[in-house]
Amino acid sequence: AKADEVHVLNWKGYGADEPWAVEAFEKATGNKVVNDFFNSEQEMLTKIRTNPGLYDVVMINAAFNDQAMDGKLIQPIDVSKLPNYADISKDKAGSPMLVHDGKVYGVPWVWGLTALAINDKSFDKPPTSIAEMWDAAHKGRVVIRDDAVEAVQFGAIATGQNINDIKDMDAVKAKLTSLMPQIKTFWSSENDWNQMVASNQIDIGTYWSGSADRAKTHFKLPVSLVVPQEGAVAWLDAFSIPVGAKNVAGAEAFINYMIDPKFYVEWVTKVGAPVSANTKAVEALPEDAFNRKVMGDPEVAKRIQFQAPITDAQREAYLALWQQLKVDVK
Amino acid sequence: MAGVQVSNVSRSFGAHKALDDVSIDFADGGFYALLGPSGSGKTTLLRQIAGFDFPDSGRIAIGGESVERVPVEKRRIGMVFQNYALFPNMSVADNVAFGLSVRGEAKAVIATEVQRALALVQLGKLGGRRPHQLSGGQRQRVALARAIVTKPRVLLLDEPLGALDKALRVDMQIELKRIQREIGITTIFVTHDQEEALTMSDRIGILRDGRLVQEGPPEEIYNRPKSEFAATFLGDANIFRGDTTGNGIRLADGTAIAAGAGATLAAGAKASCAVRPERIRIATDAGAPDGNANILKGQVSKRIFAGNNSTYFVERAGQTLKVIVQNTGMERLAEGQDVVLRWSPESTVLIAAN
Amino acid sequence: MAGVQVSNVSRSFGAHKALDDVSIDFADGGFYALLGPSGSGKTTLLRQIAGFDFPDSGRIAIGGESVERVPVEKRRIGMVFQNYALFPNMSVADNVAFGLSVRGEAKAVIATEVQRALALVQLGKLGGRRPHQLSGGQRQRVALARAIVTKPRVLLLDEPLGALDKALRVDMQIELKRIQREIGITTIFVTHDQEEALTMSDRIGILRDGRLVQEGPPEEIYNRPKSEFAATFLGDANIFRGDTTGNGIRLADGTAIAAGAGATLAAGAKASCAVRPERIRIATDAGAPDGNANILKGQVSKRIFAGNNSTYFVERAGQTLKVIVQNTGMERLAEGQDVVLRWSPESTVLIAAN
Amino acid sequence: MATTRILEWLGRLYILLLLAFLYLPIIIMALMSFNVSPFYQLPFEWTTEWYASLWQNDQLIAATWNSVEIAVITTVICVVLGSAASLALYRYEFRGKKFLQALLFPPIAIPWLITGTAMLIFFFGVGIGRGLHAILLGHVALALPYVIVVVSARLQTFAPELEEAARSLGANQWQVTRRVTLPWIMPGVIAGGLFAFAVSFDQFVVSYFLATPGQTTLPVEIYAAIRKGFTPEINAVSTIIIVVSMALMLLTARFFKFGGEK
Amino acid sequence: MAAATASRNGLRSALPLLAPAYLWLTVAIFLPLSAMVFFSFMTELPLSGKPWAFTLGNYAAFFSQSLYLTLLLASLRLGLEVTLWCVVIGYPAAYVLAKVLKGRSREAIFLLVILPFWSNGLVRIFSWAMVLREGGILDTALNAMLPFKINIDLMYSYPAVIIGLVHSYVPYMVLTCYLTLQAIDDSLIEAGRSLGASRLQVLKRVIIPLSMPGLVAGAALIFVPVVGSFMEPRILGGRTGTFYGTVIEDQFVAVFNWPLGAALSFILLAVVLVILAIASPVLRRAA
Ligand SMILES: Nc1ncnc2c1ncn2[C@@H]1O[C@H](COP(=O)(O)OP(=O)(O)OP(=O)(O)O)[C@@H](O)[C@H]1O
Ligand SMILES: Nc1ncnc2c1ncn2[C@@H]1O[C@H](COP(=O)(O)OP(=O)(O)OP(=O)(O)O)[C@@H](O)[C@H]1O
Ligand SMILES: NCCCCNCCCN
Ligand SMILES: [Mg+2]
Ligand SMILES: [Mg+2]
Repeated sequence: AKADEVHVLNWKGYGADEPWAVEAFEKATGNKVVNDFFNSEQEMLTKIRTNPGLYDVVMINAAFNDQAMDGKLIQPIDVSKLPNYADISKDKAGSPMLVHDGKVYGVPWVWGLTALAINDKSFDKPPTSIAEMWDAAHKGRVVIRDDAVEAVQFGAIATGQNINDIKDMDAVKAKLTSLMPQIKTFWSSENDWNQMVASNQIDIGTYWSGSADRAKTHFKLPVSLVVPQEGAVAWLDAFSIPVGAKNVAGAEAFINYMIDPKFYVEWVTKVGAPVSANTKAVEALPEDAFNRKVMGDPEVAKRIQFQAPITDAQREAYLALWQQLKVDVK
Repeated sequence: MAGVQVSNVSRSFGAHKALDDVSIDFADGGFYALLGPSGSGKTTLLRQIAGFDFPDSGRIAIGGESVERVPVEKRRIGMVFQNYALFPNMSVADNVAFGLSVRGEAKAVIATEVQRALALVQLGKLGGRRPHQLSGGQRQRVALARAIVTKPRVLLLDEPLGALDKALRVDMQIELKRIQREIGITTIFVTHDQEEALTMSDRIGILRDGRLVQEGPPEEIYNRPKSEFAATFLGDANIFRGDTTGNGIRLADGTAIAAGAGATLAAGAKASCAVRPERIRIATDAGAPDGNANILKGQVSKRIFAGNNSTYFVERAGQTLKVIVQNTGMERLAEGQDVVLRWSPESTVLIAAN
Repeated sequence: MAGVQVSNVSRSFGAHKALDDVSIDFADGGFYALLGPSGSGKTTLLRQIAGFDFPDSGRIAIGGESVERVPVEKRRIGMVFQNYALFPNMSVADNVAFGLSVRGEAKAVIATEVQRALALVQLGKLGGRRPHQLSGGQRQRVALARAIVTKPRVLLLDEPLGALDKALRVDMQIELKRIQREIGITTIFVTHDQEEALTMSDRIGILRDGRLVQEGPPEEIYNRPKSEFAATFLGDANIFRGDTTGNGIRLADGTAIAAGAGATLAAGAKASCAVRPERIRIATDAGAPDGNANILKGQVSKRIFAGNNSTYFVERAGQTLKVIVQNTGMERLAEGQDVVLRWSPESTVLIAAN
Repeated sequence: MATTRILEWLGRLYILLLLAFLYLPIIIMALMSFNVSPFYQLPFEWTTEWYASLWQNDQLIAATWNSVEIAVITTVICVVLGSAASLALYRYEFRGKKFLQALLFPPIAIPWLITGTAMLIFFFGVGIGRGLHAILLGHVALALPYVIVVVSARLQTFAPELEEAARSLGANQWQVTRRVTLPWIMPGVIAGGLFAFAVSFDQFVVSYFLATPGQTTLPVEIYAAIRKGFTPEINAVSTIIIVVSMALMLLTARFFKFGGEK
Repeated sequence: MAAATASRNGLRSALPLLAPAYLWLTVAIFLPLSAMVFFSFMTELPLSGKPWAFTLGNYAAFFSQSLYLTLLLASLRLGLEVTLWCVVIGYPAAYVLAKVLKGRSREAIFLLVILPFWSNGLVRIFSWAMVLREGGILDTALNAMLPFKINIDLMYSYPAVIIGLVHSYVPYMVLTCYLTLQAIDDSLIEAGRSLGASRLQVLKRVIIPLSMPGLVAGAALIFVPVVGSFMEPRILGGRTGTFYGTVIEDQFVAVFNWPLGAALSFILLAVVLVILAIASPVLRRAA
């Protein structure tokens, strides 16, 4: 990466690559943004491992920050260079997932849910229970993301367990096994989801809160997010700077820009987004905005469970389970 | 068994008339040779009879029945292709067995028949080889065996012996004739080898530019050619050109040539006389007078030895005449020697100018 | 110009000896015919001389110099390949021009020379065509023109006239001889056509299984074959086998055959006599007694008409003899007729048994 | 005769059906590049916006040019190296020739997934690294055997006497090659070149493992788009490519007969 | 026949012509494959920074979990089915092109058939969704033609994977078969029929055996990549889209377990080579 280029690794269509945002940032700082994308957290880690020195900024789900740090893939961030860092809500900024030995390895950006989203055309009134996914009426019109960790944690919620301390894996497996015949396909990108809704091929499925917002706001699709009574998985997305980054100053500027309220408000209103970790940014939203009204609702807050880091052994066990489930479909 | 009637058949490729109103009656069980320069339509004619290609007009009948709607495989023909067309994926024996096997003959019958056919063409031991392991001559014999083993009604042979050396060729000629006679197959045979055509066939047809020029038994065609082309294409001939008289022609220098055979023509018309070189007697003196004989004087310019005979080239009035003399062991004439040529009017064929 | 000396050349393919200790001296400016059955090594020998392939042992010299280390393109040969080997991507004229052009001749020179060579082979108008637009005979003539236009020292011809019909073939033979004489090219010529070999060449060599069987001028080879193979491979021969007497052999049935030529052999040894069919006189009666002549009685079983002559097959003591009679227009003998055969001892060649 | 006609007619019909099958998704692809909805939503609403935004999409355009460049270079290198190797295998006899010929098959016969991952491991390990140079290295290796096989097949139909004839006429090895052999094997060389181009240009698997961000090819970009978020700009660029290929192919068809003349 | 246009041991002359191509193949194919074999016996990648050792564990993993074998068999079946469909669809097309159609249109149609080759495979696969899904082209077209209502939703199913793969690979089959079919001399067909064989018998006994090299080459060119395919199943297969190839891809791209990925790849390679070796006598017999 050249000195005046900022190489960013993130999900596609997830804020950092919005053309208007990139343009504004470039104009303001003189840095050129080069985007690259991943398709799963696992792929993200592989990309940093196999491209040392290439990226300046990488968006890492806080639950994976540990793993990246253990692999010596990311470096501590000098938060004094980020004026907006002060406005990050304290509980998020101080999350033990992101701060190690007093050093900040990740700057909280947004948080959201892996909950359910529905095709409005298929429901007279929105369902309230996760059990809707198992309803025979939706057979062949249900989707779930092709990701072992997310799938298993979803199974944990469906069986009333703690997603970060699953005691009864057999129950999860049984629950997911019985879901498989309902499934149309495993989605892997927002685009998949949106395309299937657009052509009215699905009724319901797991979805990310920000993505559902984008589907509605930006793409005008009949999509609504449902936070089921059984709860939902929550995650905190944060920015980190990889070891060997060539443009640390640019990276800092970019991260600061990403947590700026001005960017956030524009992002939410134009495109749709999850909830910002910057309290000022959230406050800048209208009173009745989804990200304030619903996501800020204490009732909802009680129901959601934030993802915590998982061990290698857990990850392997989840992957094995998930692969087995997919193979057993045949 | 069945004869083949070709009636008024024409076939064009683009503007080129490959066959032009050809009619030939191939008699049942006959052996028929087709001759003609390269490109004269011989292969094209065989292909019409076989059913690979169809006439633009005209009619072909086999065994008295029109075959217009009969597909190739129902015509019961056997064919030897100019390029052999052996199946490269099959052994020699399987090639020969093919026709019997598609017909559903019993394995044992096929084996016996194939072995017999291979023995016939002197390839009894090569049944296991692949075509590409054979010499050109061997391939040709496999093609022959393959065509005859099914005992077809009609055998179409497109230069089937061209790649064989003399000895083998003669052997094959004898076998071919024997089989053909035994089973009585109607055989149509294309060849460039004149001796082969003359010695083997019952009748000969000469094609030129898609038209049938002359047709008849070998000796008749050889002895009574109807055109200069026929006279010189099949065998060799000395051609004299002049104006017809009552019984022959008169050359430009006034010499009269008496003819004993051929066309009857009005006196004064342009005409030619053809004389075969072997019909002319060459001598150093005039010999006993003979009122009838044509006599010309000339000078030997060259003698060419050709094994069983020699050809003398004799110069006369700006024309080179050829005379064939059998090499019986007599003393030969020297180059430069003055000679007298003499032949009978019966050896002279009168041909209308073309 | 240069002669070619082949000395003790051998060449094997695997276990198969394609050439076995062959020595031939091709005289400077001579015209040499190579004969032999298919697979006897003719093409292999030409390839050694051209330098496409190399002898396992022995030596080849052109113009007195060993060519072991001389690559093909420096040997100054011209070759006509059995399958023509015309460059398909070039026009006829460009094919002929190729040799001159790689040598870097001027454009104008090339154009003139090419036109002259094409005229020679009667293809003056076809210079612009592609090889695939030509008939087989035309292609062969292009190959010939291409080989001679560079005026090579040695001309190697592998059946160069095989695809031509008789008339064209004779024309080409004459042209070829003329050019060869004019420029004095040493020419080595492979052919299956016996008449062609006999009429065109100064000397003939006969190969069999990679060995040189006999070698000499055409008439000598024809008239004095040294083996039954040579006698029957080149031309036709009646072979009698028996024990040698002072001046001939005695057959198993006691008949004596007097020979006037050939090997001198110890009395009592096994030997053969060869008699050419055209040397035998056939008659219905014994005729005037002749103390010298060999006389046999027999019966005509068949007559085959072959254009300028006919062959009579005569049965005698279990043997079929062939007699060639020129078709001079005399009356013919009927099948079944008793006949007397008579030929001179000079027409009889004594051959050691092999 | 009638049967022949009927068969010919049926044959045409069959080819027509096959073409319909082959072109159905391509036509959809082209149509969707003019449809407003990015989700292939109907009813169809005409737009050229995707072409316009393609024009702005530097990354996609860069990847497209990378693909074209790599495919062209791959083709040139493969044609040169492959033709030379084919000639050597055709002309000369030596020990081990069979083995060398057999070695051509693994690259064709081994799934690209395996070759690609193996290249990734090896290039990474020895420091060749990844990026366009690695992609080129890989593409040439993948396409080379195709070229050698196709050119060799063409050489099988070449009569060795032609080279001999040329040499007997005084041409040296280079003159023989340039004036006689190359013209003859040209259809094979062109066919091999087309193969090489296709193998490289549509090569997704190997490129996928060897590409780095910023140094990618069109198929890799497209895969990323399909997996991570699709826009009809992809349809637009694909449509442009197929139209250009079609034009190039028809042009090629004018100059030679694929599979050789008969 | 190999022409000896030069002296008999040709290695010295051949070397300069051969060396560049084979060096290239060595660097880009043979060494990487060897490296992969090597990696497949390691516990960790050396470059991961973690300590590594030799192990058979990666191969053991294949045999200890039925999952991998199941997927391998599924992939082989997929390869076989796709290859068969390509033969069934492609061979007749090649035959018609080579032997039935005459004249100038032939070359053009042939080019049209293989043209999709030069368009992007991924996009074509992606476009199939439009055809195959419920309410897609196929569904709409069939419902428009049929008097009763049917539901055609092939998307995200095994048949969708087959259709997409056949569509991608059938031009290979047409190409290789066309090249061999076109080389069959028409006179062989005529010879067969003159010997009393019907069109069908000639096809079975002469044409198919003679075009076997093309068929086998086409089959290999299709079977091999399909067995390792991961992109098409992912896009078109939906929940049934898990195959051996997708698992290998995961090891390399997502899970970052290259040694296991290498071992799995190498097992696939071994299986494919065994299958090709079994098929090669067929090829040789037909050649
Ligand atoms: N399919 C075709 N298309 C165009 N012209 C053709 C075709 N088949 C034959 N011809 C032409 O028709 C004429 C007759 O060809 P044919 O093959 O019958 O000759 P032939 O007498 O067998 O000659 P040869 O002795 O050389 O075999 C030739 O001029 C040839 O060029
Ligand atoms: N490259 C080769 N490999 C193996 N055997 C060969 C090779 N070239 C020639 N032979 C064999 O050597 C022998 C002589 O072959 P050659 O081609 O010289 O015969 P020929 O006398 O020219 O025959 P023809 O009259 O059929 O042309 C044959 O038995 C042939 O099979
Ligand atoms: N295409 C944008 C997707 C953003 C998803 N973020 C969710 C993180 C879940 N771990
Ligand atoms: Mg012909
Ligand atoms: Mg030869």
